[in-house]
Amino acid sequence: MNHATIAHAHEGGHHGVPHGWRRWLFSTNHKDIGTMYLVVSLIMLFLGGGMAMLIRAELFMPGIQLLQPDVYNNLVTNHALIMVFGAVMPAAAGMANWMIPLMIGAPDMALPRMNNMSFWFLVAAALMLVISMVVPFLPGGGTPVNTGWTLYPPLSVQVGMSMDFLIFTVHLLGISSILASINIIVTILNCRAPGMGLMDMPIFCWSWLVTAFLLIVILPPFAGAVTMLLFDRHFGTSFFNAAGGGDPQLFQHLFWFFGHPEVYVLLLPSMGILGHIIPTFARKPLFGYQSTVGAMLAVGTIGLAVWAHHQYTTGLSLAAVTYFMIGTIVISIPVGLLVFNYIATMWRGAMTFETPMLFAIGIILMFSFGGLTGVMLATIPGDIQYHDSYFVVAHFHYALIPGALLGLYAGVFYWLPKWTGNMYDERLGKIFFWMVIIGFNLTFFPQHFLGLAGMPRRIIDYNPMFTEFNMISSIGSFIFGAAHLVFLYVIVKTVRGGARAGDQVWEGAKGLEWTLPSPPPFHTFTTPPQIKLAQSEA
Amino acid sequence: MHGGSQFKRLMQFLAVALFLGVAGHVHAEYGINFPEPATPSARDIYQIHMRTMTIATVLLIIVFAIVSYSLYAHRKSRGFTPDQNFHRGWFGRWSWVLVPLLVLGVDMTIAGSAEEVLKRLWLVPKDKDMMEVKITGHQWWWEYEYLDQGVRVESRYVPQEKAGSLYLRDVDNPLVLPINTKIRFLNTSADVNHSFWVPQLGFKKDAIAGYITETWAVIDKEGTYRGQCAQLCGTWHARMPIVVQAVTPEKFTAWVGAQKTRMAAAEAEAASGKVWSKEDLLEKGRDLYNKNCSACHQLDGKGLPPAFPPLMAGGGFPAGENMTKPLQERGFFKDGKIVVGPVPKHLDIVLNGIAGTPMQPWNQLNDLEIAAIVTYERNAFNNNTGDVIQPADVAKARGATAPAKSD
Amino acid sequence: MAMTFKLPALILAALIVFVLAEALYFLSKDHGDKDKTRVARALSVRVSLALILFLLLITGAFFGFIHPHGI
Amino acid sequence: MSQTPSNYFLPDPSPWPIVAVASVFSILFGAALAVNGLFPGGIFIVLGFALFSYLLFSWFGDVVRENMAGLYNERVDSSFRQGMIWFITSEVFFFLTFFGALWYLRNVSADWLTGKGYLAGTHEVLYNQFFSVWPRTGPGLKEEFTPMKAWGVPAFNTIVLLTSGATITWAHWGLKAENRKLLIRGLIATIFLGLLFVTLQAWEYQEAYQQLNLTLKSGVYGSTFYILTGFHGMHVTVGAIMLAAILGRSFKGHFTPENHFAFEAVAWYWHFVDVVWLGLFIFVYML
Repeated sequence: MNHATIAHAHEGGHHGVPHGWRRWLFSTNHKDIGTMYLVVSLIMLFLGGGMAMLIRAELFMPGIQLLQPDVYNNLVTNHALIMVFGAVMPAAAGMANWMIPLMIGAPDMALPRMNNMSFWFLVAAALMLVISMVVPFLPGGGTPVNTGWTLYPPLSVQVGMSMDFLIFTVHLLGISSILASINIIVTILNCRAPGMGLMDMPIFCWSWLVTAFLLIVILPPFAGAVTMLLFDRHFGTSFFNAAGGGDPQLFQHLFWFFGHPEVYVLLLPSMGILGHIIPTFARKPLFGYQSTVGAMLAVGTIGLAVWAHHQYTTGLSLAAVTYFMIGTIVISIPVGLLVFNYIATMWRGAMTFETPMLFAIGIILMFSFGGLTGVMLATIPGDIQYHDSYFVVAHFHYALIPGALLGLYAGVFYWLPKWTGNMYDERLGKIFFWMVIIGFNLTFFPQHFLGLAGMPRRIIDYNPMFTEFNMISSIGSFIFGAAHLVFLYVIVKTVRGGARAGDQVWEGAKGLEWTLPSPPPFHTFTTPPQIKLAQSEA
Repeated sequence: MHGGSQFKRLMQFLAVALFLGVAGHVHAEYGINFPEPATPSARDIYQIHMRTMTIATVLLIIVFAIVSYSLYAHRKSRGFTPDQNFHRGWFGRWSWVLVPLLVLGVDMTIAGSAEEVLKRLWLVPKDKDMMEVKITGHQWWWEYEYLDQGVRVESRYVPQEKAGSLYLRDVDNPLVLPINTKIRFLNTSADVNHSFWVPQLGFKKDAIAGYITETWAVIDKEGTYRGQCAQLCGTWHARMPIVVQAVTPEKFTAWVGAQKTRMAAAEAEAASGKVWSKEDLLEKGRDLYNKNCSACHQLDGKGLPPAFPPLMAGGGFPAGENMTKPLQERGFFKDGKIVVGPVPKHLDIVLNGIAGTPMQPWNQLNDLEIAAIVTYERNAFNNNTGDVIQPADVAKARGATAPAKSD
Repeated sequence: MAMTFKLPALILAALIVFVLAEALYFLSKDHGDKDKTRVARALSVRVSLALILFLLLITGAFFGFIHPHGI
Repeated sequence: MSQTPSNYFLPDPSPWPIVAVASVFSILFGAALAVNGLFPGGIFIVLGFALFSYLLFSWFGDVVRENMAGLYNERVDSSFRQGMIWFITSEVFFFLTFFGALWYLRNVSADWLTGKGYLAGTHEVLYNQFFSVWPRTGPGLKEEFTPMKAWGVPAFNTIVLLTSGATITWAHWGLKAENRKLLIRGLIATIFLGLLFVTLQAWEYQEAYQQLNLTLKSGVYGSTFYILTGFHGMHVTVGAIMLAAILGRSFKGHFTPENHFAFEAVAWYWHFVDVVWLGLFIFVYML
């Protein structure tokens, strides 16, 4: 797609680089904002990961050893929220900020001040979330949010005032993500270098275009739902209260109208990253560029219409569940096509196995597994058994850790030399990779068996018959957790120094971003590069 | 639990698991697949589960095989030169049609096989002679009402000391059901959402506050089937086990008879007009309070603010106005603290609950039980009012305030 | 509600939304070009249509085709 | 207008975004305290709004200055315009959420409560005395209320908003025809009608609470009525404030037939709010 030649690339800028704290707080530079996003998401990753470690430590043995039940439930809730909104989405947004302008030859994001605002809204949301976690420990603070990230009423109506802080956290996150999405869409549609059509765009930009559109559509219903929840809690309305003619299921519909596409919001950017890594290390172009774009669009659109497969057991009619079952299973078509295209890109390439490529291969294999258990879950008779059991926990971690998180790790290793100008330590990168793969599979594979044997999810205490698998799972999770110390070390080490990286960091990499120095200057492409597509591609 | 022995078991288990291989057959002791089904629907589900799992495994093996071959063969270190025109060949041009068609075929196979079973599971037969059981989820116990037999059972978890290895899998009163009988289950909840799940029976339905969700089953094997609440329902979600005891219809009839005798005796005792001593009421009241009320208001009466107020006079209750105002109106809340209000209001709260708060009506308890609970609450936790409430007082209060019972 | 009344009302409502969306599209395309008045024109159309719809509703209620609640 | 620059305009570091975040955070933090009856909540809310208004002046002031200095080229202009489209898309889905909730409560859950549809058992077992036609509360509420009549204030309000749509269109044509007098008169009339609408709405709420016993606590009818009209009223208020800002700029002669994105954006927004009201009038008041 991108045999682009650059006729005219002019570096340097009209203003100098700002210094001191103002550079970061008041930033209007996509690279600085991207860096801030990435740093915040790394902090959140450790916070959410620490919670996961506590959860697994508690579940290591039957009985209640470490945590109060409500604190445990709160950790379950916040682990999900922090990982989804604090770690994965900001990391993806950070990479979008860094890479999209470089990839499409734009001088910056289309609306730089708004870009800064969406970042700081994220920080404000994180602060609000921390407040909601701390409040229950203060005198008169009430119960912690013990509802799980789904925040289902009536349970969420019972919760203490920390729920109100969480509701406003959702509002702040909503504002942040919507503004960021607007910015990304406008940048992609309006700021491409002359000569770059939509179908010449790098696949990462396409994945974010679909993602951003999804976010704009799904976040308002979520914000609306929690607003109604706030009214039910404090102003006596009856949206989710049968006594007043409302229905708790309404919240579930609104939540999952957001919650299901959100899964694709997490997945797509990482899939976009793979669309760069695999061609680079296979040294041949992406197989089926058009169908990959089509698949992403299809995932986005179909994904908007299948939300209620999370509610098979709540009392939907036969017609409704049949529709949602078929719709959900149909999603496997574009997702399958996506995975197929990536495998076909590797096929007959000349592969080398640097850390990003190792991650890409691991992702394809493990994500396929998570996708296939997804088809099992979509088939309703089976789902009646799997629903709300550990099988579901295993499934979505198999979908989201490879599909979203590991894709971002791959992106970090792929682009870190470009961002910092230094090569990372390949040996440490590989150690990290293998620790992640072993830890991850050890953690979540046994959970399938737990679910099938009848262990419900979100319980703090369990019967001794579930002990063995839980122990294995906990040990795996500790390995998985420890791996991240290596990750942190690699990143810090790379930022501080290392072998110099050239413009073209990877032998097989294609695209505008690799024509720039590593690290790129503060302002890039202030005069847009002229793109001429190689004749054979047209 | 002793860490050492647990670890030993784990090591033994790891050895066994390695030996068997992970994707092996159902292994009773370690449970890596569904437990043995006990109803036709659970068997149908089991079959569909095995079929989709087989398809998934085959697909996964194919993907692994292709990727593995590629990883081996198409490496730069083996000197393989990339095929730059691979994506332009006929395969590259048509794969976007071929792959989706292939996946669609697999999808339709899976969905098609599920369709018929789905219909059977979803459409509850409308037979007139079906047995009906109403299941109500409470925080954190189950209530079973046999609508045709007029029997009511409360089912609570058994603490670890008594339950032993069945901890969190055992209850005080199981749900007794006859085999070979079509049973309709009417699920609902008194407070937050719960979900009734016994894997071997092959159904799971959320119990939604204020709504009835229906399911049905025919159990065809005698036995004891265990499950748990599957929908996060707050603090003690983990402590809502379910035990279903499937017995022959004859045994079931006998069991119903015994339950009726028990209930009638309790009813007669409550209605006998007997005047109870304070000590007796307090003793009964403590048991009943611990069983019915302590989940929310706690054993020591300190409550769990802001959802559940303390019952202890002088206890602080930091909560929103929606919680404190109804209490204030009834005389139980003053200057930010809980006070012991008037007896009639106390009875009113227990009998009718407080709309808009988690406090539910407890009018399913009989007069004696309520009298005992209220007496206990007014004297325990250093409340020491000295009040004694007799069943007759409760009967009067019930007549005065209770709305016409709808069922 | 009589179908003869409902259908035009629905068509009108759909038209209004369409014209409004069209105005938004023109808004992003025309860049406030002096000679291009497509935005203002579309918005004028939308006001007129809304007026017609409202009149339709009033007549509908007057002749008893629709029965607003609470009367 | 000065000559169009060839480079895409990149603003210098700006303090306003983070101030905006701080002010919104303050408002929401205060709100979380206030709904729980904690005293400092109100202070945070007031502080937040004060900071927010200050910030609006400063930020938009910067934007206006940059615009008047001719720093924006066509592409920057496009970015603003496209950004607005996507913002409006999110607004549309916000309104659709509340309309969707209304639809669901009136049809799906209403069926179940009254014995139709898949969860008909709900009616048989729990509420066999509950029958209902919209507008209604639910099976557990006993208080009666009178629903809002469509042909009183609401119909008049519809006329008010429709007229305001016409006046903003006059202003629009006035701008295009370089008729500043018409522009300013049209804007003033629109703002006046907008304020009239909000005032009438407030009066209607008061009526509902005092005369009709129609409150937030009146079951699903009250809930959906207030959330939809309230959310819309909020938008009208914001729209009127933006119109006022535009009026101020018109007095200063900022707008030319070529350069008036701010005007067109606000005008379009006003039309959007008006169309939403038509939907409200039909689905909330009439049907």
